Amino acid sequence: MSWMLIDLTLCISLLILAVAALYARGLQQRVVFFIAFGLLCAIAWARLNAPDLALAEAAIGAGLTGALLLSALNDETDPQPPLTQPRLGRLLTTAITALLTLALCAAVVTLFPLHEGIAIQQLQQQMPHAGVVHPVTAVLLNFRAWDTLLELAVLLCAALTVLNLAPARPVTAHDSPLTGMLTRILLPLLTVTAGYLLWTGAHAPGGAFQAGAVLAAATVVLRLNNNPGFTHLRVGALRALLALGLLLFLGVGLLQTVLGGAFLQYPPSTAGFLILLIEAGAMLSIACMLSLVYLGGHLHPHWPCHAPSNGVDTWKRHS
Amino acid sequence: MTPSVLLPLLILASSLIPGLIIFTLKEERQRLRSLLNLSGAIVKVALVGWLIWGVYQEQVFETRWALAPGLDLVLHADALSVLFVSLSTLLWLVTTIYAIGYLQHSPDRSRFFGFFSLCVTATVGLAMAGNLFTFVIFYELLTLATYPLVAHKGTPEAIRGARLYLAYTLAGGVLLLVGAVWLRTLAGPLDFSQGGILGDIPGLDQDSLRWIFLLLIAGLGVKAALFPLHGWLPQAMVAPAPVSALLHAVAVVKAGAFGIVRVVYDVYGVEFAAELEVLTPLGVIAAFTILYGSVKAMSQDQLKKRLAYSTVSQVSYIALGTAILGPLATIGGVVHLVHQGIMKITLFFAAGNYAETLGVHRVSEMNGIGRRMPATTLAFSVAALGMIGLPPVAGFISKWYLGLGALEAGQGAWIIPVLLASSVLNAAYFMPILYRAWFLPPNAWPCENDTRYAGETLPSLQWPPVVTASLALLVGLFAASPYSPLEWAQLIASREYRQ
Amino acid sequence: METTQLIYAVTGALIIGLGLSAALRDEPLLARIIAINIAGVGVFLLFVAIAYRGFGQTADPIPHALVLTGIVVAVAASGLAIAINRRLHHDSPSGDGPAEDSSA
Amino acid sequence: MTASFFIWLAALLIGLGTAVFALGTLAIWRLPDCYCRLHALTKIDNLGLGLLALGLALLQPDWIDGVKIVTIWLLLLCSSATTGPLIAQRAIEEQTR
Amino acid sequence: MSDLLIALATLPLWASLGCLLWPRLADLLSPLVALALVGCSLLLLDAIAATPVILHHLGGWGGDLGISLRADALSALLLALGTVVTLAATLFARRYFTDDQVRYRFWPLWWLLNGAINALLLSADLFNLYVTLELLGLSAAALCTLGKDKPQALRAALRYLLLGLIGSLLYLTGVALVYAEYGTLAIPSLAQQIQASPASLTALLLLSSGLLIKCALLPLHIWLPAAHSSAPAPVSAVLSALVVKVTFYLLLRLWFELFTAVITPAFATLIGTMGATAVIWGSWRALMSTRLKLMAAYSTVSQMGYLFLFVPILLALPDHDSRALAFGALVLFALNHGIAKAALFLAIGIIQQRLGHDQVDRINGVARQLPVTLFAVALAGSALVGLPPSGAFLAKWTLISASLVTAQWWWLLVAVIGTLLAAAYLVRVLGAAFAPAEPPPPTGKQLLSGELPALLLAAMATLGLGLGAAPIWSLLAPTGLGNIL
Repeated sequence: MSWMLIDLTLCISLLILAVAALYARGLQQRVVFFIAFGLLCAIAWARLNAPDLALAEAAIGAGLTGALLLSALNDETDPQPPLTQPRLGRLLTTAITALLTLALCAAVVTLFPLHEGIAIQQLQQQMPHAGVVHPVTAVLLNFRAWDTLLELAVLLCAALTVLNLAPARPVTAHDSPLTGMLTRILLPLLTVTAGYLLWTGAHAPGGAFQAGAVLAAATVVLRLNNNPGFTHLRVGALRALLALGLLLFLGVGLLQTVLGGAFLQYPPSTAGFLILLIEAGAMLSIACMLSLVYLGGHLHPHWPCHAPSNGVDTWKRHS
Repeated sequence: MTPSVLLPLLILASSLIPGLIIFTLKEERQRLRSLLNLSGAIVKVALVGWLIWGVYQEQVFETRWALAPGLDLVLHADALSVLFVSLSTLLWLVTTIYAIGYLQHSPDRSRFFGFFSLCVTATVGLAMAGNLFTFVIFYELLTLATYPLVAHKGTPEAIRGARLYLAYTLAGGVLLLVGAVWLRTLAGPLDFSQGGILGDIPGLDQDSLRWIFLLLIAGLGVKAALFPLHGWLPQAMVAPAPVSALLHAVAVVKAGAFGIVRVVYDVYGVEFAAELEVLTPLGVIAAFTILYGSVKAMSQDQLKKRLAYSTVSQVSYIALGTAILGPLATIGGVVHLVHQGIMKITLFFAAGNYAETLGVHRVSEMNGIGRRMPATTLAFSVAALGMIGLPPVAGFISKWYLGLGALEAGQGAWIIPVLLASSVLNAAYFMPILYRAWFLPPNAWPCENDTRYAGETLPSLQWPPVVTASLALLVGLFAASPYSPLEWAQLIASREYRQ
Repeated sequence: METTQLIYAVTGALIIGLGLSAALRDEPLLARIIAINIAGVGVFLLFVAIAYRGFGQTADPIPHALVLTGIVVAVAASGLAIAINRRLHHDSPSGDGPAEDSSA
Repeated sequence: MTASFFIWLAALLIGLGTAVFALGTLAIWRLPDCYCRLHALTKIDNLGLGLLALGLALLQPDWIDGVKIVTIWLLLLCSSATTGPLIAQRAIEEQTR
Repeated sequence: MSDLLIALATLPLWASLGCLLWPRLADLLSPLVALALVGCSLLLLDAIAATPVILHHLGGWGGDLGISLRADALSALLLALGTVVTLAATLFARRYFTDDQVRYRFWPLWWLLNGAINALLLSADLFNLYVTLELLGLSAAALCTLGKDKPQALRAALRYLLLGLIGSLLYLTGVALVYAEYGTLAIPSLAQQIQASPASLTALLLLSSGLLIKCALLPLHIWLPAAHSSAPAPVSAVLSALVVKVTFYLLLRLWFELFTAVITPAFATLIGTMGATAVIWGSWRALMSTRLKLMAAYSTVSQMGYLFLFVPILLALPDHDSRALAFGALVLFALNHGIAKAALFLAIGIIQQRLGHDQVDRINGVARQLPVTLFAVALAGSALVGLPPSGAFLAKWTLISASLVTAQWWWLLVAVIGTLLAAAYLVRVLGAAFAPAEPPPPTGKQLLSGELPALLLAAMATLGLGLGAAPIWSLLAPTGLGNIL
């Protein structure tokens, strides 16, 4: 019975925060409410026995997206001028969405109690051959590896576009001794936790995405005292880093088909090792892509070619 | 691939391939272009000759190509199609010679002759279509191929005329399409067969058949320039002379008339159509168009506009012929298809000569043109007399048979007066031209082109009208000879009616 | 066990409704991105509520993997939208337009 | 006896922690301007969290989890130590402008 | 056999990585990869002729646990369309982007988009389709941002991205409901299990509305004209020809394979009416638009409307083989529109590059400067309007006969009006092109080899599909689509 109370408070506060994040007056308030909503949501995942998701939500959902939104606050965002829907249009859309939500709630209510799906039964039978102990990582990198591969492609697409759109904006410098101290403490801790998360992914909640997100958080911290972190590489190295995750995934997948067997089918003996290899590559690529998405591409104005020999990179000009 | 399957394709290819090659030719390659054109025309005439001989020997020529399950592209040569193919092939040869001379100095000739050959391919394909589906395909292709020809000059009126033409013909094409599809869903594959197919299919709902007949005739009527749908024809006279000669005398207008003949005889069957009482309204509209066309022609000062309205009225003779139940009227209608083509093309050639050499566009400027250009005006007069229906020239025969057919079908009461009235009206708008050309003293020509020609104008412009005029005379005199159009029409009529 | 799933699933559904209705409104880009992210979280809440198998037991891992993929895709899309918006406002109001950018 | 003693101690500490937190939120709500609220934000919340962390650490079955919870508290100390002055610095800049 | 599926799904991703790592090599690599893809899809087509459905379980996990790649007649035909159009657009893009830096930025995103299209056509898993849809939406929006005049292109890309995200979220909610109720995500096994229940109906509504947003059916089409007209020519060619059509392919899978028990005639008629309004309204706006690209974009909106016209007819057709005929006509119409629209956009790209603008009433005289391109526009236009030599004529013939057989004659009326309006805006362009030439424009240069892809595509749409359309029906006959055929 006590759990009911906690669940109700959690859900109601989630709803209140959602409404606040959507309808607060100023944009800044909305962003802050959104970050709070993200963190509360991480607690909700923890409550629903989804530790992986709690990690990911806290690191990516609330953390990185929140940082992204905060950094985007100072771009003046004019409302979409051309799309001012007439009153009737807006009324119609809200009516339709309300209708859809009602239908959704009615459908959801009729769903429970759920009966055991075929997919889960097959999963329990196949788990011993998965090469990793932790079921979520097994699903992510073995049973549904094709999803994760395409998801890396989505991330790559976003990162490439951010680089393509790089305006030559000067880097704003606002470092102070305090942030220096914070980075000196946090940086080693973040890298160690990232490595730990990558390693435990095989038998406990963790994995490439959460580790990548923690490394991206390291870049955010570095960005605080004006150091672009490891994204400031030569363009060639940056290209390699971006492509690493996807390249490894495709390479390992193709290797298996060459040796017989289906695409992305790991031989049981070396499955664990291969998954770890892919996860390591994926972690580096994800960290680089997520930090690029946060930083924006202005560090490489001449992407994808090398900076012209005469032009000095914008970063050096400012330090 | 036995010859019977290959021949129709060869006939089509003989104008398609030269056309496609001409498209790619540069503007200056004048000699190669004329060579290609002429060789294509001559090869086609030879092939059609072989076809005529074959069909006369009851040989079957048919190529079938399955486009989709249940929809086949069929090219089938029967008596009726051979008649129309031979007409258009012969006149295409003559018009090509004329066009080469006429367009010597104008730009974009490659584009012109390319579309010119495509248009003839479409006409020949339409003539040899074996079922309504193929007919609709080539009907629309004809529209596509003729639009650039009408808009060839690029002047604002040319483009407006072409746009009006396209609006009319595309609307007509869509009506024909809907009618054909509706008929296809009701009666299954519609391969043309002598004596019609709908007659012997039981349990067809009469009303929808009437609606379909209306749709089909409306679709075809646009190109056959029946009364309410003829608006585009006078406007399309902005096209250069060879275009208005071949297209509006032979290809486009006859396609519509030929379509009406096909639908009435080979789809519905003329007895079944009479049963449905759809023929009499068709006859009434045709008769009204005949009179309306002649009346409007009288008031036109522009020579080509007058000839255009005369075409509107003349083509309806064919529709009138099909609307009268009886072999004689059929013969009259079908043979008029050929005669009118030959006579009208002569008139347009003559009009083209006048415009090209002397810059004469209006009837009022034609005083004493007979003295200046005797050969062309002589040809013009022969054709004009033929149109009026005087005996030696071909026109008389078709009117004669139409009259006989009307009497035989017992509807002579209202058709004979129409025929007589139209002859009188024809005289009313042709005689003043002849009188003005031969008997009035010439005044200054609008723009006398340089007079260095040996004869009255370019040889390639002068001879075609004379040839076609003499052809009209020959056809008129030797109507009874074995291979004459009249003989051929009697063969067609005998097969269409079930004795 | 059903009641917990039910509570979270219905909350998820409500959050989706809230997020989508706000996303369709005509507001500055950041507000719409927040709305879309919130609607995304709503969908994930629905997924995880379906995966819940009672307090002690381990939940069904398949929806968890799907939600993980969804979170990463959501952040990629939001980042892209913000980058486009930043470039849009870097170009048009300032009007000077970066010299190095060459037109396609 | 010692087990129940630890449970009681943990319960006491957690009770105290939540009370301090409640006090802190009340302070943030009632205090007039930004600088006073900073005190509530940094000092009181850290205290509350410290008590809570200690209480929970006692409850953990094996000691390593207790150490992890305490390190969480230490990390939070660092971050609130930096955020407090930064917010103050920004507030001063805002007022002077 | 299943190696073909792997090759088709992963080759574009390899190409994208190759173009990312070695930009200078990209210009050579891309045409080769495009050619290889066309080869694979043709091989797949004749493999499908032998075995109706080819299945490949990824990672060896069969059935409901893992994801499987599946190719049947419908997806094989659309793959063929996709690879052919991509080959033409790739050859065109090599000459269209004159500035190296923009081209190097273009290639990786281009191959990601193509990879998304192939992955979506081959995937047989509901959630995997969500990920491919996202990749499709993001890479398409990313390519839009490369458009020439920046502010307009960026604003269009942004609106396209946002509406795409909303669509994907609706789709994902639908996936959640389906998973909750049936416990699996694999399409083949779902096809047997789904029956009519409130949750399935809501799932259908959500999935369909999400996809309809991405498919730009009438009330939800606001993003399409801006996006397709401001994107660079090869991108808008692929956007109009493939991206919108692939989303429609998904809708077909949903309506006619998964949710056959749930679909009601009322729902189908609603879709039909939305399609009908799209046909009329789209052609009307195309007639009114002043820019060639905007006209082509609105014509896409209207032509997609035609595809939705087929839905109520397909549902109402009584017997098996008339339904197979109508379904073949639907696929033929999609293929014909894809190829013809791509040819049109490529040709417009050339005209825009040559004249510096694409105002419809100021392109007179283009007939003399770019004869090949204008011929391609005329051919592609006649294929879009559905005039005889083209495949669309056969499709419209079957559509009209099917609407008569099912006594729903009003769809016939819409098709006729749509054809006439389409003919009107085609004539408007051709008429302007025939007018006498103004003095030759200063900008632009002759790029004959750039004109070839457009002309070949246009010829394929008219003659190729017009005369050679019979194999489509023979391919589709055995499987048709799910259990309705």
